[in-house]
Amino acid sequence: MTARTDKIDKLAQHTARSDAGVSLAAAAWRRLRRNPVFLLGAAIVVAFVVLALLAPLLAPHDPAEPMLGDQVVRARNEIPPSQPGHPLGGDQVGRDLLSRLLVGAQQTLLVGVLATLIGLAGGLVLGTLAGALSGWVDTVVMRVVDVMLSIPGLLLAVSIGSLFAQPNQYTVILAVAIVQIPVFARLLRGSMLAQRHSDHVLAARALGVRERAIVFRHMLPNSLGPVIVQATLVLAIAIIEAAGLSFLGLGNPDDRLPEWGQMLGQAQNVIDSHPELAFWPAGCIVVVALGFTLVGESLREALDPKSRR
Amino acid sequence: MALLEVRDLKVEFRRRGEEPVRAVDGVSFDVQPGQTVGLVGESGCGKSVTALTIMGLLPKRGPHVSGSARFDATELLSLSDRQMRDRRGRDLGMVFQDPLSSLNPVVPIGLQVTEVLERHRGMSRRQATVEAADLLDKVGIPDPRRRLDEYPHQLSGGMRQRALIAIALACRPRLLIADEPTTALDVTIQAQILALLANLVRDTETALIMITHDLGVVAGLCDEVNVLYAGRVVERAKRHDLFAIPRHPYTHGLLSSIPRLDAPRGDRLSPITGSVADNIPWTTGCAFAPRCPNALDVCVEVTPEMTDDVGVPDNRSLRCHNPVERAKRDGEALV
Amino acid sequence: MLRYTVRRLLQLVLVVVALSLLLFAWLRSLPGGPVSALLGERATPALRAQLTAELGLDQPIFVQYFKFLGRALSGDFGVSTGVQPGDSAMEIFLQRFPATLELSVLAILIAVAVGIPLGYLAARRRGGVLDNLSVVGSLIGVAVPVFFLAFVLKQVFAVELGWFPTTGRQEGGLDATRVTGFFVLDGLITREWDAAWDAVKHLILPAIALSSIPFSVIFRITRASVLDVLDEDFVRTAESKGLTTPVIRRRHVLRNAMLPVVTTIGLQTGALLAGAVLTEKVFAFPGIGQALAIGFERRDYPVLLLLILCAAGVFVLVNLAVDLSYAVIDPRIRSGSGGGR
Amino acid sequence: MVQSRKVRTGRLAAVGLSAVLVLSACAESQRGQNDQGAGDATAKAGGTMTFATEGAPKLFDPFFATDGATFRTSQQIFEGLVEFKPGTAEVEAGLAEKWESTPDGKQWTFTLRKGAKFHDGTEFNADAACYNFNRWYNQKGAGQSPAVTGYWQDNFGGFSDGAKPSLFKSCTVKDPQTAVVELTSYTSKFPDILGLPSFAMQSPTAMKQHNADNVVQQGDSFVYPAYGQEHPSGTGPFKFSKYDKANGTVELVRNEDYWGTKALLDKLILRAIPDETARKQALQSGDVQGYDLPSPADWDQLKKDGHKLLIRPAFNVMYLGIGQKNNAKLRDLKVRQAIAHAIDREGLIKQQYPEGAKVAENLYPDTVSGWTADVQKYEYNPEKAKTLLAEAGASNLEVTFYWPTEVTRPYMPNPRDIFGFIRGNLEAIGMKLNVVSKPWNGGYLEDVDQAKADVFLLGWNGDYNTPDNFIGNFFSDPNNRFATGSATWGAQLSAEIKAADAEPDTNKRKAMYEALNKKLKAEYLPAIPVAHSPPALVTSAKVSGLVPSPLTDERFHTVSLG
Repeated sequence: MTARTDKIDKLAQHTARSDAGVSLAAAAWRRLRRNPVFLLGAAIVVAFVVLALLAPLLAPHDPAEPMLGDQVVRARNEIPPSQPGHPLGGDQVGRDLLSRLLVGAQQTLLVGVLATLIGLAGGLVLGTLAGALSGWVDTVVMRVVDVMLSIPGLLLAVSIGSLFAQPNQYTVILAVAIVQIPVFARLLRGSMLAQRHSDHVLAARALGVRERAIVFRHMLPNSLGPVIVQATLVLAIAIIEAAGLSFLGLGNPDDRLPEWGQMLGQAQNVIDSHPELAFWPAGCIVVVALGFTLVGESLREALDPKSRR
Repeated sequence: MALLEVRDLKVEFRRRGEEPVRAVDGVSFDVQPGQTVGLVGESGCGKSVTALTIMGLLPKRGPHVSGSARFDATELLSLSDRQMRDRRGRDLGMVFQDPLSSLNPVVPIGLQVTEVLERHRGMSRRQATVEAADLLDKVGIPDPRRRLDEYPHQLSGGMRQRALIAIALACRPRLLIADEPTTALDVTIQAQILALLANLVRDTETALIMITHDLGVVAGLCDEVNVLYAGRVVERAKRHDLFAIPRHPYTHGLLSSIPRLDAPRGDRLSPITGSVADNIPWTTGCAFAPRCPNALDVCVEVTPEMTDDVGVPDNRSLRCHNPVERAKRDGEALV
Repeated sequence: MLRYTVRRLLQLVLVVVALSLLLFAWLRSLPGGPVSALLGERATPALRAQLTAELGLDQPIFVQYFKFLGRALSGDFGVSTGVQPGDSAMEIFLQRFPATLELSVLAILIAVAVGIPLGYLAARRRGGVLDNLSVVGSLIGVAVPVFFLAFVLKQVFAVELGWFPTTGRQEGGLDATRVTGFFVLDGLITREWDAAWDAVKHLILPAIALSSIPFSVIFRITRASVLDVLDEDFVRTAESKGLTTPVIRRRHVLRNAMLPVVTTIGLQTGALLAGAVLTEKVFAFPGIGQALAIGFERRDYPVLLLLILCAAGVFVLVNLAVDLSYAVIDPRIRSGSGGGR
Repeated sequence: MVQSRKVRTGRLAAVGLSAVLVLSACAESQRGQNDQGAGDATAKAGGTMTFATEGAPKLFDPFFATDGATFRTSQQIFEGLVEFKPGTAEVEAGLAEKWESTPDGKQWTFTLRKGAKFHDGTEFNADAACYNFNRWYNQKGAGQSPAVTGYWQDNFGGFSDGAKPSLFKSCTVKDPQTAVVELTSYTSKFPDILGLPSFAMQSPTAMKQHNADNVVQQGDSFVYPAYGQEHPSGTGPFKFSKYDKANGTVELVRNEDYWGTKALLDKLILRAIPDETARKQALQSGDVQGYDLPSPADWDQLKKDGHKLLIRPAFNVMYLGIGQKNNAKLRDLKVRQAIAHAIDREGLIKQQYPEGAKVAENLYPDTVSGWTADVQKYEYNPEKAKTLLAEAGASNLEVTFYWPTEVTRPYMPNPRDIFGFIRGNLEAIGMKLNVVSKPWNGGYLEDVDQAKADVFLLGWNGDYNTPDNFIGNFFSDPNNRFATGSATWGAQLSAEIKAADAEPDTNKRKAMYEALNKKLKAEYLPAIPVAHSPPALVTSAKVSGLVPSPLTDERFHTVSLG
């Protein structure tokens, strides 16, 4: 096991230990309500999600329609400026920038959520397998996981992303998601092992509860704490890494439904003549990623018994 | 005059948005040079906080301290951080409950002893090492020279506690505070450690404050005993008197909840009912009232004051409206 | 300890072999690759067929893999078709590895030099202004896409202000002597100070961009772990000895707080390669990262395969080094009681 | 300079787009000339120039190369028997002072330049010349791979082993200054092809010494001998000094005993900066004094910043290919014509192409013989397109549309946006597109070459100035990416192209090509020519004497740092 994997395990047991029962969650919630960092993060996240969901209604124009195309002259580097009806002007092919940002929010959320869910699902399956029926299953699964963890995250994502014959939105999501599977898997396994030896599980076993029941009714639920924390953080990571892929030209080539990372990636060759084309999406990414990170971090701290100073 | 005079010591913890908690609520007691004084009570009764306050080891932010703790005529509570540092380890030593976590895992035992010698007795590392060796020897650690280079995890629990004691006594402090020094240890080891402490304080004429919830420990080595409840001293007496004739119902309860081999068959244990959680604040009456077998109406209306127990030879003081009848335990043997 | 090390090295071999098979199979199953790279627009179906046969790309995958393994064992990982057409993948790796190493080391140094002290201070003044500011700052550091940060840095300090060069490792005109392949080092040992300094100047901006994430992480770990240690019993013991703050800080707090930090530093060093792909692209810095970026774009499979394998290898090795260094600072592991997890 | 250009263009604005563009294109090259003049006048010799290129050279032996980076370097080191006139695609004397051929165009006598020396001291003479020809002709093994000797096989065909017919027959030394080359048949390409970088003269001694022909196929690619790696030896104005791979820089130094006007620069450093934006910033911050292929989007700004933008005459074509294989509807001329009418080429060029770009009416630029304005022009007319579709009974036409990602080509500055524009046009006439986008090297070329695409974006950069270099490349083999073979007229088209190429008489040939171009537009229409886009290079203000070449064949010996 590498130090990295070990770290994940520690985190797992750590939070799993603390995560016993409702009273604790309630306590955590009380601490959160008073935590400005959390509140800021939550505010950002909520705003972002609402915006994303309402995007189709809010967007003044069709984000795919180059309605300002006639104002684009690449030869003279002319790109539609801000104008009535188009507060942010147009992009490098004359599509309404504001609309693209709004719809972009939706796509970005989609990328983030899907990637996280896929990673989570994969991780849950592997982790539960390993954590529940230890023994050789555990060994095999964990070897696989270790192999995957032995490549730096983004690098793995990029490798995977570049390996699809025809990149599209979903290959990007998949690339980002796969990277997260081993992380979730280890996390879950770790905290389930911690559970395995915890009193309530031993008690349940002593009472002769069936193994499956123990796993699904006792171990799994109590192991979810760290996983949930991780998920919030992964949302941010996913969004950022998707941007990285686009920057390397491995993003979704179809830009009719924009995604912030993609917009940023495409703006790179006009960045110094028309920085706004890059700064808008970049700014959005930073804020949203920050939002999720703030929430995740403060969640983790709240669930951490040590933090009750 | 007393080596340490604690008067009306109050410690209150305030956390943002929460009810302030009063851990110590007007504790007063004296410690004479060379005397061994016990602070007894259930966990949460404020005994440890009292100790930390005297040592000046309470966290910087949070607690509010009032009252006074005079050590050899200097007011500890008003000393600056630097002045306090100079006293700690030199005049005041402390031994903590959990020997493992109280020793730095990544620093060799030797250094953990010598550093205090270097600090307060201006010794060179070499001198200090020699000194450290026979300190360890004194506290009964075999083959001290080798131990100096070992790390805490390589020592047994008892050894660790001995090492801690060696550290605390390294500069021959005049007052040693032992906070539950034996609770983390096996029974057999406990006895050894207590014996060790007893001898050491006797030989070096160090005053000792023994903090414990275990009356057995008290019986072992304290000259005077303060029984704390909910942050206040409820009874103070010489050891023998306390065990012979416990007056406060709480003390009585504590005593009678100790299992006794010589108890007549069928005689049941009479534990104190309820828990600290049932307290009522001192301000409205007697905090112990809800759990008290002798409770009267007055107990929940008037706060009992600390008064000398009248009409008895021994000078003991008591905080109770309706003490246990002296008759009750007459004739029973001592522990 | 030794047995543990050996076990881990074996594990490394396993990882690399498994990975090589995985990558190889996947890469070969893809369209394009060498043939397109070599022929470009001139390709016609006939030419394609001919070249595919010549390169033996029409043989069954496992045959190809064993051929590859055979060559690989003799250090031949094939020839680049996109990054530096004609050079052997190994050559490219050897050439560029020093560049990335220089860059990563500087980046980590920056991250550590800023992260640890700041983390310690923040912990000491928990909840203070400095604490909150630096915490949020560090979180932003994670939230900003590395390549964007790199871009802004370059635009401001290289293009607008002209304080640093925008691209590359060294001015071509210097014709510096090459000894080790580490330009800074070379400059120093050959006493070509200008060359060394020039190389350093080329490193600074990329290194800063690259260090943004490691810094944030190291800072946060340091802070957290110092906070943990601060309310350990033995710190209280130290206080009860009346030790002076510097001693307590150095001997008792930091020594213990550093344990998790060391791990993190290791992890981050390993992970830098990912960031390097983005940073080196922005600064056209001829290192592993750039090679990877170009390799991905031009589907240079031999180079990709080797570089990703090496990346994984380095990453695992770094982690091993970290675990071992643990033993040095943590006696509990040294004396074997802790073993290696 | 820049100023006067603007005035000129401004004045001519009325004359209509194409005219302006033609003239301003000339204006560009004139400016090139003037600069050169200026350069000579204030011939400030000396100094080092660093020029940023897209990629590092594959090797330094141009015969084994097909990549621009290699040619960029080799063209400074080597010279061919014939050369291209700076700033044009016309041939002029190179190492051969003059040449003549027998009427049947099968035997060519080259009179060679006296006093030219290779960098290794070897005399250049007829022996050397023929040694080169025979070297090319006698490649073996890996040397015969299309990936290694692509240009030879495209232009001369097979090798001495006779496996495939070869255009080359023999080279004989008449006297030290006279070499006679015999061909197996006439081709319009000859002797122009001798101006190709690949066919530059290299030093026999050096090649023997470092066994230049020892190419080995290894793994997925080829390993080249020491000669091509470290010891290139030509007759050119610059000598190879060193290649610092770790830093991606090639260093060339002035050839002091060059037979012609010596280079002004002491040193020329070619530095590989793959990222386009990075190249620009390197120039802006003075790290380099010039770079190749600035993105059209930056041209304006670069000029504003006071840099010299040298626009090359467009010598390429970007087209929309229409595959004949998979989609029966597309074999109907009406449908193809509908597509042609649907595309707003003017609009596209205005929006996405650099200044100087022209709407393409033929499949090659007007500087190439046989070009004619008198072809069927398909003006932008969605309505007409719709009716044509209707007539063809293909109103709801559905096609797979391929476009490449992860690439930019001189004729296709920004594939995504160009594709986006054309998609808009086609969808506007009610076509349904199944869009397939693949990475250029990651499947796009492969699929397109196997005629998997119904409609696709592609183009061609001219190597030399004959029609055959363009349409010959596209269609002479009926089994091509347009799959013209599957069309009724495919065989005929190929035949006509071969015939035109084989016609020795210049005027007849020109006529044949004009006819061919008309038919390609009116009857065959296997591809819709879209644009000729001028690529550019840019240098800092103090650089003078660099002449932009339509073949991206710039020579740096006339360059000086003013």
